[in-house]
Parts: sequence; structure tokens; C-alpha cells
Amino acid sequence: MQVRAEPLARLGWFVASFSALVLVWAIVSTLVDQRYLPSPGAVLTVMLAETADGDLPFHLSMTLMRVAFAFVLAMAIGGAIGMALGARARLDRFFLPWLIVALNLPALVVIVLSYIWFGLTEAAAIGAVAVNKIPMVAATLREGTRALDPLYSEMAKVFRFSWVARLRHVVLPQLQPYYAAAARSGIALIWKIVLVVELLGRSNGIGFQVHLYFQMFDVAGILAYALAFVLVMLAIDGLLLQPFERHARRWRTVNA
Amino acid sequence: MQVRAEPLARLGWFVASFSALVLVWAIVSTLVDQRYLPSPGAVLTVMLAETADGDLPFHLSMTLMRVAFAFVLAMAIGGAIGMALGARARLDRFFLPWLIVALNLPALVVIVLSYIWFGLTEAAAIGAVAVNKIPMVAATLREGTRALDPLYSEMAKVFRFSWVARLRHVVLPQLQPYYAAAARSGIALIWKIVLVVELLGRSNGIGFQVHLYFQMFDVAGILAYALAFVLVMLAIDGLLLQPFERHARRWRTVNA
Amino acid sequence: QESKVPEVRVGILEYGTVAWELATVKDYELDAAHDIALEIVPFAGEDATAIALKTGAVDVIVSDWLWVSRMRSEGEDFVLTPYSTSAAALMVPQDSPLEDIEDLTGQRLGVAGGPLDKSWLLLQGLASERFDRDLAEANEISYGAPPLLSEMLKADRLDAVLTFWHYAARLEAEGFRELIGTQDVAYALGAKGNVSMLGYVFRRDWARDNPEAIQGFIAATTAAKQLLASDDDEWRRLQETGVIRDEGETLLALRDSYRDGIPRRGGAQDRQDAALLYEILAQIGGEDLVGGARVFDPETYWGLAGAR
Amino acid sequence: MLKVEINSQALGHGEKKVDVLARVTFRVDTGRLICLTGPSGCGKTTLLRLVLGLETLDDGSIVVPSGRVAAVFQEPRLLPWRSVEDNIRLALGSNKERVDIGSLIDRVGLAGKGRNFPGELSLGQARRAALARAFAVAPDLLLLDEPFASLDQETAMRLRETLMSVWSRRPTTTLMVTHDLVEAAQLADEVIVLGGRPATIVARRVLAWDRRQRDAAYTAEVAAQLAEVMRAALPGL
Amino acid sequence: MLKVEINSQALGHGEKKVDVLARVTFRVDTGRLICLTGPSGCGKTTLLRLVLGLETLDDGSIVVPSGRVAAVFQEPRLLPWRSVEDNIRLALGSNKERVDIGSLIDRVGLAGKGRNFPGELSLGQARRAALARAFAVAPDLLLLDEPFASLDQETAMRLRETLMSVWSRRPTTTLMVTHDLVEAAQLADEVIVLGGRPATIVARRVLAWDRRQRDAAYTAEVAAQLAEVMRAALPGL
Ligand SMILES: Nc1ncnc2c1ncn2[C@@H]1O[C@H](COP(=O)(O)OP(=O)(O)OP(=O)(O)O)[C@@H](O)[C@H]1O
Ligand SMILES: Nc1ncnc2c1ncn2[C@@H]1O[C@H](COP(=O)(O)OP(=O)(O)OP(=O)(O)O)[C@@H](O)[C@H]1O
Ligand SMILES: [Mg+2]
Ligand SMILES: [Mg+2]
Repeated sequence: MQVRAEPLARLGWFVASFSALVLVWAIVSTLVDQRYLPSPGAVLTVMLAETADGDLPFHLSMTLMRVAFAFVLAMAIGGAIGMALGARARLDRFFLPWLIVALNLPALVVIVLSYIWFGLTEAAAIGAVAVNKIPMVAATLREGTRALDPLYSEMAKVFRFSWVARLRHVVLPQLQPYYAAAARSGIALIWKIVLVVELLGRSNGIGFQVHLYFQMFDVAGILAYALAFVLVMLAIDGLLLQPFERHARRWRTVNA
Repeated sequence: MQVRAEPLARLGWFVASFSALVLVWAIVSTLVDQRYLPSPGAVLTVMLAETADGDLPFHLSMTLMRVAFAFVLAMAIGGAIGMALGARARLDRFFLPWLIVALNLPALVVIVLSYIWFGLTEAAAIGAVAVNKIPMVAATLREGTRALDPLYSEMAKVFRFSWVARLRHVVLPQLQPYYAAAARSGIALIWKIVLVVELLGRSNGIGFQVHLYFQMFDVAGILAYALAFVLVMLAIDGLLLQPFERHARRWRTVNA
Repeated sequence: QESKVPEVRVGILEYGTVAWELATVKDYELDAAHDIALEIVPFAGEDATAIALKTGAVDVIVSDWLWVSRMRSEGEDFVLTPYSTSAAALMVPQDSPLEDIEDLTGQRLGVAGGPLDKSWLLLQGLASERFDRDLAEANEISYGAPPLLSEMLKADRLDAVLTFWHYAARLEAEGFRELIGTQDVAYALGAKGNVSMLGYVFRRDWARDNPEAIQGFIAATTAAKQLLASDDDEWRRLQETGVIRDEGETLLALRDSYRDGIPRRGGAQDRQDAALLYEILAQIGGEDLVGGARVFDPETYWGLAGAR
Repeated sequence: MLKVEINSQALGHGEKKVDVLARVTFRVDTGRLICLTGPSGCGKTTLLRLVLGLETLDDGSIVVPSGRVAAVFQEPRLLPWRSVEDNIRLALGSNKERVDIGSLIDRVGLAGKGRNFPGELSLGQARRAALARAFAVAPDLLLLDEPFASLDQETAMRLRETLMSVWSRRPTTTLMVTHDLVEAAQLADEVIVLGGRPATIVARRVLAWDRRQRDAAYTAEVAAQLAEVMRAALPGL
Repeated sequence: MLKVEINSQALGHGEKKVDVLARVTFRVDTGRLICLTGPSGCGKTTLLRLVLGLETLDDGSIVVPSGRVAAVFQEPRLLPWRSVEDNIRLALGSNKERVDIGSLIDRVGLAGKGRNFPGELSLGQARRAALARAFAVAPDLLLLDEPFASLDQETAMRLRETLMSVWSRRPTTTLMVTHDLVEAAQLADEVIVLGGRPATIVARRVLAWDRRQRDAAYTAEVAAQLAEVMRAALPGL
């Protein structure tokens, strides 16, 4: 019985948390000028209207597509780079300055150059976003790899684990919190950059819409689109990330 | 003797790494249109000219000031929030959705609202940047706190460590890699957002200049300003972050 | 199938002013009437349209002659044909004590488009010529995004805002008044008539290789301009089809400003005035603004004598 | 005085939930030392954790003497990022001055290792550092979980002496887990044998002799008797 | 055959650099079991780490028999995020089928704990899981670092028997560190005593008797002799 009750309890917590957030928003919005912070109801109205005419689903799906591709690319490539740097001191010494340069290249520069070199294509857009995020993932996973416990690597060496087994059973479980951190803040960052990418060279997507509403200073419109994305992220977090995390962290909770 | 030689060796590695990077850049720039990727020499020329007339140092110092303030704010507040969420399961359950919403609020929305509410002021700009970064720091430190080893907290509890001692000697050393990751990718992110903030409503700073050059498609100008900041970051990393990390990681290298 | 008509891809700001004209072309199939196929490619920012033209994703965008001239100095063979004489206006609240640009000292002044914006430079040029005053020094300048500046003005966080014409029109509809417009400044600086600040910009090669395309495009847009200039119902149509989202007073203000901005002179005169203004701009803006080219490149205007 | 009254204690969740302890009741009078023994996995560490407040008791009550507490865990649990000295100093809290950390480090045979990090010690050395940390506190309640395991006989003997001298200097209520029955016979005022699943007290033996007068013959005999009791009480493991 | 020829080995950096081992030379013929003992901190674990290739040898040479290697470290070193079963299975590499993990788990007294995470075991249980992991490999070279520490006598005895039965099934070259001299006298073909700083071999004793015929009296006597040798060789600790 208790096992069944768990998901329900979690849903309850979520509903409570979310309602509280909306409540805070509603209260604040009555205190300030509605034009600058419309009430939740007003934003919901816009959201429903935009959903009804199909605009919001369309732009949302375009943005989600870009975010998803860029995310997968960035996590895979950035993770590999970060793990390589963290594991090999020589590589690290040599490439750390490169990593710092890459980290601090302005998004604008990367986006514009990528558009100019590869044209106003979807690939250029997604690539530019990934390039912006890769160094961040690399920086996080590099720290994680440097913090790996040699106890376990030594054991794996003695028992001659294959490299796949090492990665899967020794390294990745220790890197899980770093991957989780990189994933959560990663999606957030990627979507922030996707907004810029869409602003600078796409004809659809939430960034495109948000900017249009910004031109008209329609805060309700901006929030409607932004929140549509946020809602999807909440759903992904609750339905994918969190269950995965609970699974990966089972062993930790044993004495808690 | 060997101890003395260390910093020199590090400098050597850095010079080698940096020269290689410039070399790669020089080679690539001869392969593509110079207008879209100027040679290192061309960018250096712009950099020197802008330095000579005082523009670059001025804008650079404004941006650095904003980055520094926002960084300190974000690390302190985000760290505190992340540690609180990571440590208390109840808080976490309730506020995790808030964190995700905060993570995914578009920078544009935060920046614009903060300008409108607080005016086109320095405080609004710095605050907006910090608000963008705080959830990311919180997400990272939350993971770090959840991954804390209960072995040591239990020991601290039994020996009745004061909470200051717990924080300083038990918790923070374990969070060091998370703080390092948050700091490295944090400065990078903050500076990316500072660029947007400066673009939308400041009259100086590197973001302001980069946008100016961007309107003219003057890639050399963009790179000159962007790289000035990157160079400062390289210096800070080499002279502050890395020595601190070496100190914090002494105990790890004992059997390496 | 019928014979293929040349395609013209135009990159525009969705809900921008150009969209009104092009939507009209589409609605009345003026493109087909002039033997072209117009494709509208919407973007969310000015920068995006510029990148789109650079990368060849579109054939035509709207920009100003200053930008074209600057790009030409860097080797891009862009040219332009007039689109609108509207540029920017300095807006103040109805009850503002400011009466003339001479009063502009110690004010909190918002400027759209940044320090190298042409209207802003011209205004500075005028002030320095007339009163020997450096506006940038004498006032507290905030550069910022136009929508943000409008809100700042409404919130009384700024005393005056120099902003693009459609933002100015909206402000006017909300009870703000125009202190001075870019055309007034241009006149004061010696221009002979309304200068076309904005034009349709494209590559000269493209225009040369597709003469029917560019001619058809100009004819089609001119026809659309006439419709919009003469018939008020057209504006209701634009509003009903959702191309314009403004209503009431604002719509009227936008309409009037748009009509004021329709170029009525030949390109040759325009070019003369542009050359004049360019000199002034080059003086104030310096190399940052105009790059290496100190004098106006006459080839900037397409289709005029000497530009062949 | 330490009073332990456990009625039941389970660990784990779901399928893996195990009833570890059943009824276990005893007291340790102030200044006495009780040894706890029993087969591996029977619940000795769990009992110590309950006394330390690291586990919440399902059913029962535990009354802990007031004052300072120190423990030697089954693993050393030194902070790896702090030197041996610092590890000891940190456990002291505010009464730093009173204790001469240097001489304590010498007494557990770690002379010259004070500035080493725990990772630079052998496991036996780390255990000794953990012992020194517990001694430094001069606790009112001392809990020891196999403190002399993985030490050679010689070193173990000297540390037992050190324990006795620290322990006798002030009245320290002590509960010590050990598998070494000879050790128990040497040190304890009473030996409690846990066993069964869930574990209860299967045997207890009060040692009345003054511990300074116990000779090898006596301890060997008591140890043998205890072993016999254990074997009898716990047939198949 | 395992051949160890160490001339010198230092550990640590800078001020904390220590010469741990001086000249230590011995061999373990194929299928024999050698016990290594010596005071805590003298360098036994370091020697095992050298044999395992986890430390690079400063001066000397070590020749390791070809084939599979298994080790029981001084701490259990189970992967905390994998169940006991998985920990054992992972060590097997490709020859999974051959070994009945379940019955192995039973034999070390962990019946029913196969699906537990290591954090759900007592320390003694975790050590036994580590032993089971090493046994499962059926190694050619087996290194044991105090494998029976912190186990009760009964359990330790049964595990020694398990070790012997696994060990005798195929020729396993074994090097085992222990502080328990009786244990050494029971199991070893030869006992090597390390001592000194840096450590060298201070005594070695070949045990010729067939290990199945060694009785309590014999082992007690040998253990006592070894203790005497150690005391003599290592005056002040
Ligand atoms: N989280 C848990 N979930 C399930 N069972 C657990 C958990 N923690 C401990 N146990 C079980 O509780 C029992 C008691 O463990 P405990 O550590 O108290 O044993 P112990 O007597 O100290 O053994 P040892 O002498 O080996 O240290 C063990 O059988 C162990 O498997
Ligand atoms: N990184 C290091 N730096 C300095 N000294 C070290 C380092 N690692 C180990 N030592 C020292 O080397 C010596 C040998 O350690 P080792 O672990 O081999 O001892 P051991 O014989 O296994 O002891 P025990 O029986 O306690 O496990 C110890 O004195 C230890 O302090
Ligand atoms: Mg235990
Ligand atoms: Mg050892």
C-alpha cells in the first residue's frame, strides 16, 4: 500500500507547491501595474487563446525540438570532454585554458559566426546552442571526474573491469549528481540561448514569439509563451528526471 | 628546488596551450573569409587601438564590475538556497518546482521587468543578472548537498560540532568541486547575461560595445572586446581559482 | 503548369511596418500581378534580417542607407531602393517643459538604437551646429531597446526618448508629443526634401541577374503603398487579418505616420541629400560609424545613373 | 548512567526491512565499562547508533548520561581533507587548551604523523587517530566499535593500556563492541552477548575481579567460557 | 609464481615523504599461501599494492603470475550503488556462467542479502561480500589484506574453511596479510614478518606440516614463537 501511495503524495506536494507559487504571483500582480506583471488569469487567457489557434503548440514544439537536440549534443560531447580532462592531468593542463576561452566566448559571437558560416539553417542554430553549452557541461563533469574516489577505480583495475563496465558501474554512478546538475541547469541555459538563436535567425519558436511580444511590450504574451515552456520543463522534470534520479539514488537513502 | 619549479612549469604549460590556441585560430582564419574570422593579428590591432584611446579599459572595467557583483551575489544566495534544499527533503519537495520555474524564466523577462521596476540603474542590471544565475548555482549546490556523505555528518553530530565547524570543515570541503563547477560555469554564464543586460539598457560595458560592432558586422571589433574579457578570465582562473583549487585538493593527491 | 515566375524572398520583422505593405501585396496578389512570387520570411529582430541577407537566406530586407554604405565599404555589394522617409522622433510627455532641442540639457534622455543611430547622430550634429552643444555630454543618456524606452518614458523614468517612428506613433496616440522628427533635423541640416532613411536592400548581383524580380517587386510594393495611402478601409483589413495589432488612436497614428513616410521624390534627389547627411554623420560618428569610407558611396542607390 | 531499553528495532525499507533488535535491556553505571559481543551482523553497531542518536528507536527508550560524548566508529571516519591534528582538534570544540594533542598523538604511536592527511596513513594508523580523537574529548560517555581491530597484538595491547589510563582518570561510562573475547575479559565490568534474529541478550557475565588483578590465566578462562556460551546460544550461524 | 624483489619504496611528497620499504625479497611458488605480518603501519598494504600494480615501484622488480587476479582490500571496497550480487557479478568479467553467485553468497553467510546494497550491510557482512567477490573470480593470484578482521571467531573460522576449500580446488598463489598469528600458523606455508623503518623482513618461518594435520597445540605453539620473534625483532614500537 505504502508504495502505491508514494506517487500520489508526490503529486500532492507538487500541486501544493505550484498553487502556492501561482498564489504568490497573483498577490504580487495585484500590487504592481498589471501591464508589467499581469495576473495568472490574464496570462492563462492568452495561453489558451494562443493554444486554440495553434500558434503556441507550433512555436513550442519548434523550440522543444531545438532544445532537445542541443541538449543531447551538449551533454554527450561536453560530458566526454569533461571526463577526459578530469581523468588525464596532462590533457587538463593543456586544454584548461581552451576550456576557459570556450566558456567565455559570448553567445552572440558564436551564434552569429555559426549563422554566417553555415547559413540560416536549423543545424547552424542547434549547433550554435550546443557550442554554447558544451563548455559548461565539460566544466562540471571535469570537476566531477576529478572528485572520483580512487578506491573504486583501483578495485576496478585489480578485477580488470572492461572499460565499459568501468564507465557504467564505477564512474557514471559517482558522476550522477554532476550530470544531474549539468542537466537541470543545462536545459535552462540551453533554452536561454535558444531564445537568442531564435531571435537572431529563426522564423518560429518561443524566442521568436517572445521577442515579438517584447516589441509590443505585451508582458502577458511574453509570459504566456515563456510559461508554456516552463510548464513543459516542469513536466519533464517530474516525469523523467526525478524518477531517474530516485532510481539512481536508491542506494543513498538506505540509512536515511 | 622542485617546489620552486612548479609555478614555472605551470606557466610553461599555459604558454604552450595558449600559443597553440592562437595558432589554430590563425590557421582557420586564413581558410575562411577574413571578414568573418579576422586573424589574431587583426584583432590584436583593434584591441591595442581601443586600449590606447581608453575605450576598452573603460568598458571592460564596467563589465567586470557588474560581473563581480553579480557573481558574489549569485554564489552566496544561490549556494545558500541550494544547500538548504539539498539538506532538507521537505523544503526540497516544496520548492523544487519553484527552482525549476526560476531556472527556466527567460533572461529577457527578468531583465526587462527589473529595469521597469527599478529603473535603468546599475542595481537593476546587477540584480537581474544575479537573479538569472542564482537558480543555476542553487541547482548545482543542491545536487552537491544531496551527495554529501552521511558518514561525516554523523561523526560531526556525535562530536557536537558547532554549525560553523560543520559548515567549514565537514560540508564545504565536500562541496568544493560543486562550488568550483558553479564558479567556472557561473562566471561564464553571468558574463553572457551581462552582455544581454548591457545590450538592453546600459550605456557602457562590453556587451554594449559588442552590440555596436555587431550592428556593423565588424567581427574584429566584436572579438577584440570579447577576448579582452576572456583574457581577464584566464588571468583570474590562473591566479585565483586554480591556486585555491590546488590548496583545497591537496588531500586528494596524496596517493596519486 | 504555368511558366515559373521569379521568387523574391523578403526578410521582415513580423508585425513590423514592412509587414503591412507586404501583407497588402499578398492579399491583393499584387506579386502575381507583377510576375513575381513574393515569399515573406518573418524574423523577430532587425539583426536577424541583416544576418539573413548576409547569409543569402533572403533576397531583400529593409534597412537604412547608412548601414548599406557601411557594408559597401567592407566589400559587400549591397544596394537599396527607397522604402520610407520615416525614421525617428524625439518624444516627450504632453506637459513636458521641453519646447525645443535647445532645452535639452540635464535631461534624462533615452535613445533607441544605440550611440551610432543615425537619427541620434543627426540630432547631435544639429545641436552642435546650432548651439555648439554636445547633447551626449549635456544630458544623461540611456541607450536601450525601444519598447523598454517607451515604458520608461511612460513610467516617468526618462524625460525624453528618441525612438523609431512606429514607437513614436504609438506614444503619440497615448498622448505624448513630438519635439522634433528626424526629417526636421535633416531639413535643418540642409536637406532639400524628405530623405528616404529606409530602403529595400539587396545584393546588386541578384538584382542584375533577376531584373524582372526586382522590378516586379518594386512595382508591387509601390502599388501596395498606393492602396494604403488612399484607402482607410485597407487599414481595417490589416487590423482584422491580424497584421497590425494596434487599435483605435494608435492605429490612426500609425496610419498617418506611415503615409507621411511614403517617399515622394526621385532617387537622385534622395541620393544628394543622403550624401550631405553622410558627411555630417561621418564627422560625428567617426570611423566607428562609417568604417573606412569617408564619403558617401553613390552606388548605394540602385537603379540610378552611374549605378549600372 | 546509560540506560538502554530496546523493545524492537527494524532497519531498511520495503522488502529489505529487517527486524534487527528485539528486547535488549541493560544499564551501564557511571564509570563502568561494558563489552558487547555477538556474531557479525547481529546488531551491535545498530545498538551503538541508537545510543548515539544516529538512528531513531522504533520502540523503547534510551537514557544517555549528560555531558560530552565520544565515539570510535567501526571505520575511522576521519575527515580526509583535514590533517590528523586538525581532526582531533575539531572534535574538542571549545575546550581546546586543556588537551595536549601532540602528546596524545605520540601515545597512540603516530608521532610525526600529526600533519599527515588521513589518506597518508595506514588503516591501523587511521584507527589509532580515531581513538586519539575520542580520548581527547575526555567524554562522559564513550562508545567504541571494535576499536582495536586490524592492529597487531603489540600495538593493540599498548592502546588498551592507554584506554585504561584515560578512562580511569575520570569516570567515563563506556560501551565497547569487540569480537576479541580475551580483550573483553581483560577490560569489561560486564560482558553482554547478543544473538538471535532479531537479536536479544543471549548471555551476560559480570566480571567482579578488579581488572588490574586479572592475569592471563583468568582472562583466558573467561574468554573460553564466553566462547562456549556463544557457541551454545548460537548453533547454526 | 609470484616473485617480489623490492629494494626500496617511498610514499608521499615533500616533507611527508617516507621510506616505507627497504629490501624485501621473497617468492610465492604457484599454489602456495604466504602470510605477511608486522606492526601496524610498517608497509604490508603498500607491499600488496605494489604487487597489484596500484603503486609504481621505486626500485626493484615484481613478477606476477599470468592469469586472473583477485584481492580483498583492507576495507571492503564494494560499489555502494550496486547490490551485493552485482558487485560479485561485475568482478567476474566474462566468465559469469561458471560461478553460482547465490551459493557463494550463502557460503559466506549472507543468505538473503544478495539484493541489499553494501550500505545495508554490517561491516563484517561487507567484508564477507568482498571475500565472496574474490572467491568468485577463481583467481590465479589472490591477495588478502586482513580478510577476517572484525569478524567473530565462529564466522572467521568458517570463512577460513571456505577459503581453504576454494583455494585448494585450483592452484591459487596467495599472499595474505594478517595480524592474527594463530590464523597464520593455521593457513600459511610460510610466514614472513616485516618490521623496521623502512621495513625489511625481520623473520620468516616455513611451516612444513601439512595444514590439514595442524592441531590447536601446534598452531598455538607456532603463534607463540612468532610472537616472540616479533617482540624480539621490534623492541620499541
Ligand atoms: N538499511 C538497512 N536495510 C536493511 N538491513 C540493514 C540495514 N542496515 C543494517 N541492516 C542489517 O542489520 C543487521 C545489523 O547490522 P549491524 O551493523 O548492527 O551489525 P553488527 O552486529 O555491527 O555486525 P558486525 O560485527 O559485522 O559489524 C545486519 O544484518 C544488516 O544486514
Ligand atoms: N601518501 C603517503 N604519504 C606519506 N606516508 C604514507 C603515505 N601512504 C602511506 N604512508 C605511510 O606508509 C606506511 C605504510 O603504510 P601501509 O598502509 O603499507 O601500512 P600497513 O602495514 O598496511 O599498516 P596496517 O597494518 O595499519 O594496515 C605508513 O607508516 C603510512 O603512514
Ligand atoms: Mg558493526
Ligand atoms: Mg594495511
